[in-house]
Amino acid sequence: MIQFIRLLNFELSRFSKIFLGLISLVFVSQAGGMISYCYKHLNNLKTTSDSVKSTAPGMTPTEYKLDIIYGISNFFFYAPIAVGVTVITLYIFFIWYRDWFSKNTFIYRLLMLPMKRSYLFFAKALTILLYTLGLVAFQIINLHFLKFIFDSLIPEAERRTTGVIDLINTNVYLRMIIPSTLDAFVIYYFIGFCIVIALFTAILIERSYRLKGFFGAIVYCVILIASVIVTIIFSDGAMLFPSDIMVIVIILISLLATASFFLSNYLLNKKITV
Amino acid sequence: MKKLKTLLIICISIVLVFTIYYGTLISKVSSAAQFELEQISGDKSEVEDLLFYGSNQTIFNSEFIVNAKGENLFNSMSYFEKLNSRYYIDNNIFLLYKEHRNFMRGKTNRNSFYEDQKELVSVVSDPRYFDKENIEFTIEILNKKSENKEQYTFSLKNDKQSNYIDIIDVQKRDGKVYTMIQKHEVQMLEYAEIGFFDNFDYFLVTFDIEKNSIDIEEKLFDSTVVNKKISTYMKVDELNLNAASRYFIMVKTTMERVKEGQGDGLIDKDVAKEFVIYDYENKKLLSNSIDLMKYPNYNTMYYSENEIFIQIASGTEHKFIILDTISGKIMNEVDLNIPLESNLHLSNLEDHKLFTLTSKMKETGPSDYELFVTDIITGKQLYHGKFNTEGNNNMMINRVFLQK
Amino acid sequence: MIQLQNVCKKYGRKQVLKDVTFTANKGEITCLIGINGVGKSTTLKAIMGLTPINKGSILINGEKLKAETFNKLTFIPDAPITLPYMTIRETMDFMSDYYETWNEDRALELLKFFKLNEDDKISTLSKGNNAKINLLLGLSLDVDFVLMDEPFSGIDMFSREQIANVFTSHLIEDRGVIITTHEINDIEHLIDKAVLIENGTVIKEFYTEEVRNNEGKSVIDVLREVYNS
Amino acid sequence: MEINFNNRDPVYLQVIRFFKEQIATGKLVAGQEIPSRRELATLMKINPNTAQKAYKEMEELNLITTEKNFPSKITTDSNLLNSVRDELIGEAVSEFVNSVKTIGVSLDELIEAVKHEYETNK
Repeated sequence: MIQFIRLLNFELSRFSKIFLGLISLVFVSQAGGMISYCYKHLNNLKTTSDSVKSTAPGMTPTEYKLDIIYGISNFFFYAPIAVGVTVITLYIFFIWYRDWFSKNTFIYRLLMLPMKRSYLFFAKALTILLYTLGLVAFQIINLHFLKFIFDSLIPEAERRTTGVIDLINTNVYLRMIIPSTLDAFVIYYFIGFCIVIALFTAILIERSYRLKGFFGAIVYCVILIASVIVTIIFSDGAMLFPSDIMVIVIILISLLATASFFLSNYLLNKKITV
Repeated sequence: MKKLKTLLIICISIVLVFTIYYGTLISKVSSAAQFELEQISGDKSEVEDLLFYGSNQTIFNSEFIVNAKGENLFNSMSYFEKLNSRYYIDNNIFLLYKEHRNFMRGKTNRNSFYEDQKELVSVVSDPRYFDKENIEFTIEILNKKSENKEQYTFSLKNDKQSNYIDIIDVQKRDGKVYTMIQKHEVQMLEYAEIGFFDNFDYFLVTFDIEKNSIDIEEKLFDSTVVNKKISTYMKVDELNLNAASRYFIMVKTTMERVKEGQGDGLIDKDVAKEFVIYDYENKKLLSNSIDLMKYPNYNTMYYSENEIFIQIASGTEHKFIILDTISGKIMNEVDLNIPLESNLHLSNLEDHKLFTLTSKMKETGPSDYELFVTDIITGKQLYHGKFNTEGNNNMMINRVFLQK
Repeated sequence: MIQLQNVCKKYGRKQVLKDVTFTANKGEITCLIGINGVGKSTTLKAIMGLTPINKGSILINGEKLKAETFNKLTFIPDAPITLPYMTIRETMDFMSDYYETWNEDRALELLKFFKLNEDDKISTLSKGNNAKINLLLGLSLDVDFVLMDEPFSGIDMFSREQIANVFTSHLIEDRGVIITTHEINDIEHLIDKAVLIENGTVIKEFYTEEVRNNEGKSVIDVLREVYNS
Repeated sequence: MEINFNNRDPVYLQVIRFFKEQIATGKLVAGQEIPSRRELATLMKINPNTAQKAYKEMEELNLITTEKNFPSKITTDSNLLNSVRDELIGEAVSEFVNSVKTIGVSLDELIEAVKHEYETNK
C-alpha cells in the first residue's frame, strides 16, 4: 500500500508545477477581472446616482445595486476555468504518452517497478481526479477572495449581499463544477472518474496494438458512449422517473468503468508494448 | 512524511475546502430565505400548507421551493429528487407523486388520471407519437388502501393513421373506464386565406374492466371549419382529481380571421364561446345557457360533479362565480376584493378556499408578489400576505402547491 | 535460471521471434549475438514483460513473470529511462523507494566507479553518462539476473572500457547476466555463453570456452561459419 | 599485467600460460601472493568464471596453493617452478623446430642462424 501511496505522490509531483501555474492564472485573471469590474461600475454609479439624486434625493433605487453575480460574468473569470479544463483534459492523455514519447522513455522504469501494474493505472487516474478537485477547491477559495475584493471596493449601500454559496448556485457553469448538493458532487466526480478510466483504457488499447489499437480505441469509446445513450433512450421510453434513469445510468457507468479497469489491467500485464 | 508532501497538501486542502463548503451548505439550506411572507391580515394557519415554486432569474435560473416560513426546500432536496422536478408542475401531480411514488412512474399528464376515495386510475396510450396500425392503451388501477395495482391493456385500431394522441379526460363509473382522447391528424385544416389549423378529433373510448373488453371509439366532435370560422375545444380542468363527474366539460371557441385596424394585420377573433358538456354514460352532448362571451377575461376555471367555478378579473370587476353545470344558472357570486391593477398569476381552489397569487409588473420584471386566501361562498378574505424579497426583482414565483 | 521455450512474436505480419529457445544460468554471462534488427532487444523486452509474446513460455527461476519478479530481475535498456528533471540523487532515492533490493552502498560505489556527481541533473548528462546511470540503477539492485541491451552501442571508448570493467568486477558477483550485442570484440573474453540469433531464431547456443577448447574456434569463427553457410 | 589474448585458444589456458611465463622469467617468485580471482578478471578483462577455472587448473598442477581465507600464492616447490621454465623452453623449441623443419634447414645451419639472430636481436 505504501508503494501505491508513494507512486501516487510521485505522479502528483510530476504535475505540481503546471498545477501551480494554473491556480496562479485563475487567481490573477479572476482577481484582475473583478477589480476592473468594480472600478468600471463605481464610475457608472457616480454618474447615475448624481442624475438620480437630482430627481429623488436621498434614495438609491434597488435597480442600481451591484451584485457580485454580474461581477464574475466576464471573460477574465471564465477563461482561466476553460484553460484549466482544457489542460486537465489534455493531461489525461499526456500523463501516459509522455512516458513513451519524451526524450527519456520512463515507461520502462514504471513497468518494471516491483508492484502490481494496476497501481500505475490508479495512481495516474487518481492524479487526474485529485488535481481536478484541487482546481475546483481553489476556485471556491478564490470566490471568497473575489467577494472580499467586491465588498471592499463597492460601498455597502451600493451592493447586494450575495454570499458565495448563492453565487455558485445561481451560475450554471459554476454549478456544473460545484453542484449544489453533496450527493450530486459525489455523482458528478464519480462519473468523471469513470470517464477518465474509460479514456485510460482507450489509451492503453492504442499503446498495446498501435495503429490497429488506435482504431480499436475509437471503436471502444464509441461502444461505451453508444451503450450509455441507448440505455438512456430505452429507459426514457419506459415508465420511469428521471431519477430512476439516473440510477440506471450510474450503475451502467460503474459497470463499464469496472470492465474498463479489468481490460486495462489485462492490457498492462499482458499486452503493453514499450 | 516529507516525501509525501505533494499528496498530503493536495488531499488535505481538498478535504478541508469541500467539507467546509458542503458543511455550511447543509447547515444554511433550511434557513436560506429567498423571501419572507409578511402577513397583512387574516389567519396564519391558512398558509401553513403552502409551498411556492419558482426561480431566481439572474443570468441563469436557479429554482426554489419555499414554504411559508421562507425555508428553501429545493436546496435540501437530494440530487435525485431534483431530477424529478417535472412532477412539480401541477399541484395534483405533485400530490400524487408524494403519495403514490411507485404508481406515478413515468406519468405526468394530469388529465390521464381518475381518483376517488378507493382508487386511483391511470390511462396511458403507447406510443403517444405513432403511425402504427394499433394504439395500445394501458389502464392501471391502484387500490389506495392496499397499494395493489391491477393492469389492463387494450388495443385500438388506428383507422385514420393519426400521428399523435393525447388523453383529455378519464372517468370511472360502475366498472367502466371512460376516456376522452384527442387525435391529431396529419392533414391540417385549411382555414381563412392563408391559415392552416391543426386538425383535432375527439373520441370517447370505453373500457369495460369486468368484461375485459373495449368499446368501439365514438367520435364526439372535431375542430371544424364552417364559413371560414373555426371551432376549437379546450378542456376545463377538474377542481381536483378525486371530484368525480358525470361529464366531460370543454369550452368551445369559434374564431374568425379578421383584419385589424388599417394595416394588413390579421387576427383571430373569438366570435362565440360556450360550454360543451358530454354525458359519457348516456352518450349525450349537452350545452348550457351561459354565454361565455360575457366573460372574455375569465382567469381560472374548474369543474366538479355539478358545478363550474370561474374566477373573473376583467374591466372593473374581480369576482368569483359558481355555475350549475347543466342549467348554467349562477349559483353563487362573490367579490374577491383583490386589487385589479395586479397581474393575476395563479390560483388554486381547495375546500371552497381560493388561493390567489398576484404581482405588480415593473419595468425590470414582476415583483411585489401578494397572496390572498378567499372563501368563495362567503367572499370573506381569510388571509392577505405580501412577499418581502429584499428588493430582489429577479425572483419569479411560478406555482403554489397545497400540501395536504 | 531464465528459460525461454519456443518463444514466438509477431509485429503485424513480421515474425520477429520464431521459436526462440535458450537458457541463461545464474552466475554466467550469456550473450545474445546477432546483427541489428534480429530480435535481440525484443527478446529481452519479452523476458521483462515489456512486450507481449504470441506463443511459447518464459520462466524465471521456474516461474512466470509477476510483480515480485522485478525484485529478482533488472533490465538495463540502451535508451535513457530516467526523468531528465531529476538529479542523480533523486533518481537513486526514487529507486530506493520502490525496490526492497536497492543497495545504497553499491550505488555509491558505482557512482564513484563511474566518476559521476550525484547532484548533477539527468538532463545535463552525456549519452555515455546516461548509459552509466542506467547501469548504476540496474546494478545497485541485489537481483539474480541483470539484462543489458547493447550496453556499448554509441558510447565513447573510455566509457566502454569502464562499462566492460563492470563485468569482471564484484558488481556482477554471482548474478546471471544476459547481454545483447552486435559487436562481440569488446567482450569476447568476458562471456560464458553465446546465443547466436539470426532472423528471429536461435541458430547456435554454446559455451565459448568449450568451443575454444574442443574446436579451437573463436566466437567470431563460429559467427563467420554461420553467416557464410 | 598486460596480456594479449588470441581468440581461438581457451582463455583459461592462455591465463595459465601467462602465469608460467611470469614464473619462468622470475617476475613471479616462490611463495609470492597473486591477485584474487576477481582482481585477476578485472586486470585481464576476462570473465571471472574463466579466472576461476584457470586458478583451479593451476591448483591442480600445484602451481599455486590456496589456504582458506588467504590469498593464493605461488608454490614454494622449486622443482616444480624449475620444470615450468623447462616446459616453456621445451614447448617453444619444439614449436620452432617444427616450423623450421618444413623449410628443410639442417641443424648446423639452424644453430648458426639462431646464434646470429639471438645476438643481434637484443
